[in-house]
Amino acid sequence: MVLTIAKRLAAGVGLLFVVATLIFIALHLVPGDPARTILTGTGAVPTDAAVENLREQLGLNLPLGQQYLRYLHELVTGSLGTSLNDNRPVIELIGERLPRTLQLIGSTTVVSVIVGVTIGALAARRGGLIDRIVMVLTSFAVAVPAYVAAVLLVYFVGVKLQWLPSGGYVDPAVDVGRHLRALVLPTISLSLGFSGIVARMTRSAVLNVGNQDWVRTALSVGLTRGQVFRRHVLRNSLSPVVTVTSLQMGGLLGGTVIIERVFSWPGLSGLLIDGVTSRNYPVVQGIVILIAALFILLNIVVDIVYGLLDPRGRSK
Amino acid sequence: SANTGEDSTTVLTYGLDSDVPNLQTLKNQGSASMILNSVLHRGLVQYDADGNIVPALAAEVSDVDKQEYTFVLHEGLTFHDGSALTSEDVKASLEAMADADNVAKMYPAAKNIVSIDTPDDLTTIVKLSAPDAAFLSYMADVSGAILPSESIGQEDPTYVGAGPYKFVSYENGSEFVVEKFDDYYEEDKPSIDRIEFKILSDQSARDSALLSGSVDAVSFVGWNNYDQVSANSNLVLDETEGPFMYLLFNTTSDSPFSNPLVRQAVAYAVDRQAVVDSALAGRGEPLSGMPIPESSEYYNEEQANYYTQDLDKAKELLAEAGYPNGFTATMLSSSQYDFHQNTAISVQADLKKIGIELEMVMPDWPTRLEIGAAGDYDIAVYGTVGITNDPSFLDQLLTPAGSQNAPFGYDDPTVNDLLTRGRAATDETERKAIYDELGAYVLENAPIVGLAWRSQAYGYDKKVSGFSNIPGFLTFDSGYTLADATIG
Amino acid sequence: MKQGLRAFWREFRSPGTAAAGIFLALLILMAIFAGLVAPYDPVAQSDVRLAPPGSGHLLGTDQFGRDILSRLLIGGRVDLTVSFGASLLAMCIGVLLGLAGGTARSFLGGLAMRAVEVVLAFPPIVLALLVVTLFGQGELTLVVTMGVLFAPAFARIVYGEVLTVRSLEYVQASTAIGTPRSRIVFGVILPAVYPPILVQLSLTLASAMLLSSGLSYLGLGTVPPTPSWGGMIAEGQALMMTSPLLLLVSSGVVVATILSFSVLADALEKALDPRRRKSRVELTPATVTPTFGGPSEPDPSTQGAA
Amino acid sequence: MAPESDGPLLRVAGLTVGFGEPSAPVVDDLHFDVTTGETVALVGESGSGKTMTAMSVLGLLPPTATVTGSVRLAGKEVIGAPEDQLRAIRGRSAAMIFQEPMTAFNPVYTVGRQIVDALRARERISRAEAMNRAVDLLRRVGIPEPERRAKSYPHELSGGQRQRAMIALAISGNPSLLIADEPTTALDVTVQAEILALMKGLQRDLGMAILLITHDMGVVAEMADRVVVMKDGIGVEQADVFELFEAPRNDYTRALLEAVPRPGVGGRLHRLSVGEPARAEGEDESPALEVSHLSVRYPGKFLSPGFLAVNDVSLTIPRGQVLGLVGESGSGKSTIGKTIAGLLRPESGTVTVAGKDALVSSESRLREIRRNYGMVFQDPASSLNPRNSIGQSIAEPLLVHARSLTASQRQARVNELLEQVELPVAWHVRFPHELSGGQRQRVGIARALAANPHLLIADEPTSALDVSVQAAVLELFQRLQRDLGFSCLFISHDLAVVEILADRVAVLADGALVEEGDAEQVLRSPVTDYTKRLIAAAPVPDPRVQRARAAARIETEAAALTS
Ligand SMILES: Nc1ncnc2c1ncn2[C@@H]1O[C@H](COP(=O)(O)OP(=O)(O)OP(=O)(O)O)[C@@H](O)[C@H]1O
Ligand SMILES: Nc1ncnc2c1ncn2[C@@H]1O[C@H](COP(=O)(O)OP(=O)(O)OP(=O)(O)O)[C@@H](O)[C@H]1O
Ligand SMILES: [Mg+2]
Ligand SMILES: [Mg+2]
Repeated sequence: MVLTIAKRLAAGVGLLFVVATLIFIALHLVPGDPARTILTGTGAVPTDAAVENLREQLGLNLPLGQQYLRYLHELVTGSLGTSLNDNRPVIELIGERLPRTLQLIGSTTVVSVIVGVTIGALAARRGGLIDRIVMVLTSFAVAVPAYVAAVLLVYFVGVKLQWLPSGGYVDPAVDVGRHLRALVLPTISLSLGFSGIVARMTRSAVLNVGNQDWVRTALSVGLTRGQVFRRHVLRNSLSPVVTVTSLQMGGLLGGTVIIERVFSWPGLSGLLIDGVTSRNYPVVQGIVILIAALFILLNIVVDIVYGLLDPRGRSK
Repeated sequence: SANTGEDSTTVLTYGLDSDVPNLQTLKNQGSASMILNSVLHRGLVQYDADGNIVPALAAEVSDVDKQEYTFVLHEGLTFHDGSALTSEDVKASLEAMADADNVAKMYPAAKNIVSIDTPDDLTTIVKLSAPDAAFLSYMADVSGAILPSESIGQEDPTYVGAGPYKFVSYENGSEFVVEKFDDYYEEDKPSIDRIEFKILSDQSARDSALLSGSVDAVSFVGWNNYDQVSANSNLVLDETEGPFMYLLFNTTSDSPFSNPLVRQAVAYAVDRQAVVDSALAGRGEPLSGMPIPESSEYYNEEQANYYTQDLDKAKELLAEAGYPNGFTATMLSSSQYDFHQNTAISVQADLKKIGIELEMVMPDWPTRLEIGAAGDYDIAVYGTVGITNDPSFLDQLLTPAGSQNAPFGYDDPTVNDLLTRGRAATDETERKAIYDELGAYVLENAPIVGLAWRSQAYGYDKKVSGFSNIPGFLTFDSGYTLADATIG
Repeated sequence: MKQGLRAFWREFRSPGTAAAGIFLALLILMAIFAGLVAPYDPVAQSDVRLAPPGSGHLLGTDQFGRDILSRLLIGGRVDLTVSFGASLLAMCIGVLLGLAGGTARSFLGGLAMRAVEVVLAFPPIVLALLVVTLFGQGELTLVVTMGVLFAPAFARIVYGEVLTVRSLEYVQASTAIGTPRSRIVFGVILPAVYPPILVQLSLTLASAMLLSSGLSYLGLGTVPPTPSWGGMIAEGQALMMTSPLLLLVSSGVVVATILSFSVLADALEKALDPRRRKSRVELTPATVTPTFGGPSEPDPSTQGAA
Repeated sequence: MAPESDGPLLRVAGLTVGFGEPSAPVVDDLHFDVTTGETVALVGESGSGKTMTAMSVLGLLPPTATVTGSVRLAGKEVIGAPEDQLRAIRGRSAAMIFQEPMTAFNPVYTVGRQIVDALRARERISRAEAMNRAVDLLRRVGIPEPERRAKSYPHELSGGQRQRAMIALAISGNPSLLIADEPTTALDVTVQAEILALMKGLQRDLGMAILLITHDMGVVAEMADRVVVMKDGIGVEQADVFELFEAPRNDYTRALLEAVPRPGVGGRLHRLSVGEPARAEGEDESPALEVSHLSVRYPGKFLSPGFLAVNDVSLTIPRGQVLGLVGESGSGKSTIGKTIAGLLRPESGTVTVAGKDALVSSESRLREIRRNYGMVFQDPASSLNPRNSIGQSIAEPLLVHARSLTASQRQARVNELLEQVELPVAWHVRFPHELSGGQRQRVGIARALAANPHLLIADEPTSALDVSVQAAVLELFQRLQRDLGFSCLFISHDLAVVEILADRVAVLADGALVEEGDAEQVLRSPVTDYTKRLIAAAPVPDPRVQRARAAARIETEAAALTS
């Protein structure tokens, strides 16, 4: 086990190198010149000379190989380079944003898993009308764009009812209460699709294990159907649920941009997308490597969880 | 919301339309940076609420033939950090603007500076290579700010200036806070103690924040929310038409649009009202001629309404140009901004009617910029705003100096000559005549085709007074009026 | 399999499944014959902007004065093809990788799963940009991009399930028979992981429909003004507060499509599992025809007729 | 838990169970009683409805089943009873030992945990206390090292160990009625004897009634007070055990008793004189199977060395011969079988099948080798693909090794095999879950024989079969052996069966070979104590003899304890 994890971590380091190289190549293949984008911004008119000048300043006119080596060096030393448009160390930018994103992911995951597993399990167990309602609701949840849900929430809960702040991030160090209140709507918006997915997966998995012989055994010793359901059926259905949960969590690392925008939540995704749209190579590279690293860790954890969930699957 | 705390400090919360991660006062970094610069900094001159140029840090401004400008500073000026603001700082700031490598927004004006003399701590004498009637209008822009000489050239922003507010804190992506600068040169100003700029880059989030009262004012209410804001009895919608949308052509010889007749045909073919209605949600006006705002002294009614949609005429012109059956061309726009994309779609439908089939290229913004700079298009949609209300801004649209803003490969000696002469002319009527001539030539030659004026509106709470939208091109300089704003 | 299909048809007796099937069939027919059915040219603009439903425009018009119904009909053609294409492609790639990850010799399997991690780590937007750059705009590019983007999810799901299934005794039984590995993988292990794959397929379909509008932001996929559902949703979003109709109609179609597909996938899933075929099994007691009490006379050793 | 009314503890009256619409019921108008403290044996042909009858008592029939009639447990009607009432019955008033222990345990929990759960569902006791009780129960059912096994997952136990864990689970609630569905099929005779003694002990101490389903007439003879005989869902005879064995009234019962093989006596079945088995020309004379110095270790949890299940075992099966592998439950028999089939990697040792190394990793070489053998798994339920019809399962080897066959030829072969194992040909479309335990086992046999293997590895292939079907299957084996000359590693705990079939016998204990030799010699005049005990424990199908032997056994054990 320990050996497996060590192997995976070692592989992870190699993988990071691959990801780093690929993202470097990708960014440099994609058109769009960071210097021009920085200078033009939303409407300035830089001369070509100025663009050239900035390129030189940013080291963008060095041969690609040299840029790559410099990049690798920054990577190994852990600094991840400096942002092209504000000269701040990328690691610092990420350090600022990551906790907020993680928090959003955390609250969303907790809510989605609880809600998703509950309604998915309910649908599978009860069947009939409840099942149909859940199917419809989850179809909505996964098919309605997050943006629409978010804007509607802001409008009705934030603007009309004024129950909760319509956006903005409040540092928990400043005011925990307001911080938590600000967390509610973004969490709900992100949880819609997420919990829909979890619900669907749970429903299917439960239906799939629900008719095994051991269910009968568990019933025969006097457990209630509820107990059998919770302790046995549900537990045996968890593996695909864990998988989709991990995938969603990973996806949220760089995928909350819309929600961050709508709720003015300064997280990692916004930084990533701004980085992409301004071709801020170091920022994008830094974030992608970070996401890769987190994904790799997450997958290792999930693979361990698979083993815990089902002893038969443990690698031989 | 504006709270008068126990210690009776007044706070204005302001919804800013985007983050400015690296505020560089000299540069054009978009409208959000202009708002921030306008509270942190001051130049020698500035705009007032009506768009007039008024002295600012300079107590007196005088000129000799629009070629030699003398500025005399108020006495005892200091920067936020307490250091004295002297003519040396003025000199350093102007020199920085004149340095091409800095890509200063003021460069088009500052590049003509030949000498800067500072006979004493208060006086600065600027000599230009040629008379420039527009010089002060450039200097009045927020990026004409006077900066502490030691901060110039530094990579990280210090935010130290001589404006009405000084920097308190900035959190990337979230919030930018300033507070009243006690030693601001204007007595009793500003009135509001503290401004908290919330970064709300999503249009609907910003509108919601205004509507729900979680901010007191916002830059740029969404077009679709004008009605809601004006219907709200607590809110003011302060609107002006500033930026405009237009078409650029590739005028190099391998594009059919190198022929002025074809360009004219386009100018006759487009339905400008349709652009306003479909791309700007009706919030704007057709731009049927020269892009000179009505508030400008150089506005020429006839030239402003030069083109009307006339498909027959357009077809005739095309035939005359040798394309009786039309042709196929590429249209460059960007899907990153709705109104760019929708303008293109609207134009595409119009041109189809005269036989020009446009193949759409709508990448994201940086790609759009790169394609534009490389001239890999036949016709492109663009939007911009005049850097000043003075028509000299047209060089950004009509000469290669304009790069992005100008038609690819367009370098017309007649236009260049008229622009130089217009800039140099010191006599108002003479200038007007030159710009009229330019207008007539440009409309006929059609290197660019105007489409629509875009409405920009600030929205704010009724209890905020003194803050207002400076009309026309100067709308983005409106932050100047925050120094006059009161709340309560 | 044949029995599975027959059972699948049997599922159609349930009204929900039948309705879903009919809806999807209609949708496909409409998409094929959209050109004939559509009342207007889907890109023709007019001055009747944002018209409410009725009078000439059954579902109203958008801000260009284009007929929404016609755009929906024609747009469905592209959207359905693209999202189904992308989802199926993703499923094929992902399932293969996941099976490889779970069953191939450790090195190859590891390689497959590590490849999955690389793709997962890549932000969709960068990948999409890259693909546009390399292959240009267009539907095929979009299908390929989304196929690659969605494949890892399938791979991880399949992998997670295979870990369990591969050690089941009936899989070992097949091994002992000498059934070729490929046959075990595709004929024994794969069917056992159908249920989560089918669920994931319907979820992916939803994501594909939404993402295609998100990616049009990069100029990827259907180029406006050509209609697509995703594009219409994006357009509708901008107008949602003032004229919600466009958004309602376009999202409505997507929701209905996803729902129908989910219902069908569910029916298929049920049909493919012999244990679930006859009834909704799961934790429900056996059918009882109560004849309480029975004969009450003391029992001699009476048996039923011998 | 005394019955509330004066009636019998269990009264089954007019019970009818059916599946699907028109088909004949699988239990047809069945009547019988079980009174407190009594043991009733339910015997009958495989597939005659014994398990379904048992399931009805607990209200656990498959949801596709329809039931009518009445089952009264302690005076309360079970059929149609509401769920919470059923729950109150289950585990307490009546508990059940399920026929197939592999699929009866939740694979993701340790067996200890599952027993703990059952205990805690009925009593409010702490987890730790429940675990102590669970370990105690496992010890009582004779599982060695119960502390360790409690922490094992079901798949980490041998077939017999799982079955005993199942028994522990069932008796954990001290039920008034214990329904034991083939409780000792996977147990060697010594352990079986212990289990039977345990059940009797419980019966004595708690007044427990037992409904015993078994096909082992020896067990019936030892345990039952009364016997109910079923055939095709119908109760054909019901009688006192002595009466039944002495004077069976029903034709079927008579046939059943006649078919019982008796160790050393030989039942109706006897060794066919095989003669020289047919042998293909030109093949070299290497033995069909050669295992030398085989050791197999199951990996342990983190850093622990694991469990050495097979220790330096060497076996040889000459062509055309049958080697009977017998030995205590958990001694490593199945492990050897699986290792030969290439499903487990040995720690050391070699396996050669027909002269070819069977532990190669090349897939094509492996397939070549596997063409030569078939395998019957110990647990039929889990070794059949639930998604395949049994026809498909049986056809699988044909698809692999007889690719030239057309679909209809394949179907014909499947039909032939179904007939040979006495299953209706029309059932090839059925799925495993629609069969009885013995029927599933026969599907496993049919599959193993499908491609005419030269070597058969049969792991308890007849454990779930009633004697008549078992006889048919054994005959089939012998016929095939004569016709095809195939060799067989026959793993079984049923010494009578081994004696019929095996040329040689190997005895395994704790993973090591303790004795090997000619079948006659090993079974008639065993050398080691272990083998002697094994043989002594084999039950005989005669109530009087068997009871006397059981009593003697208890005495010697008591004596051993006191000394
Ligand atoms: N789910 C089902 N659907 C249809 N038929 C079934 C189902 N379960 C069992 N049967 C059939 O019911 C009959 C009785 O099965 P049961 O399991 O009671 O037999 P049994 O007497 O216990 O046999 P064995 O000794 O082989 O275990 C069998 O013929 C079997 O094929
Ligand atoms: N996967 C496993 N992990 C750890 N131990 C195991 C595993 N499988 C079997 N064992 C142990 O190995 C030993 C031998 O098991 P095996 O199944 O070979 O026994 P067996 O002789 O077939 O017994 P039975 O007659 O009860 O089936 C048992 O003690 C069992 O607990
Ligand atoms: Mg049975
Ligand atoms: Mg075994």
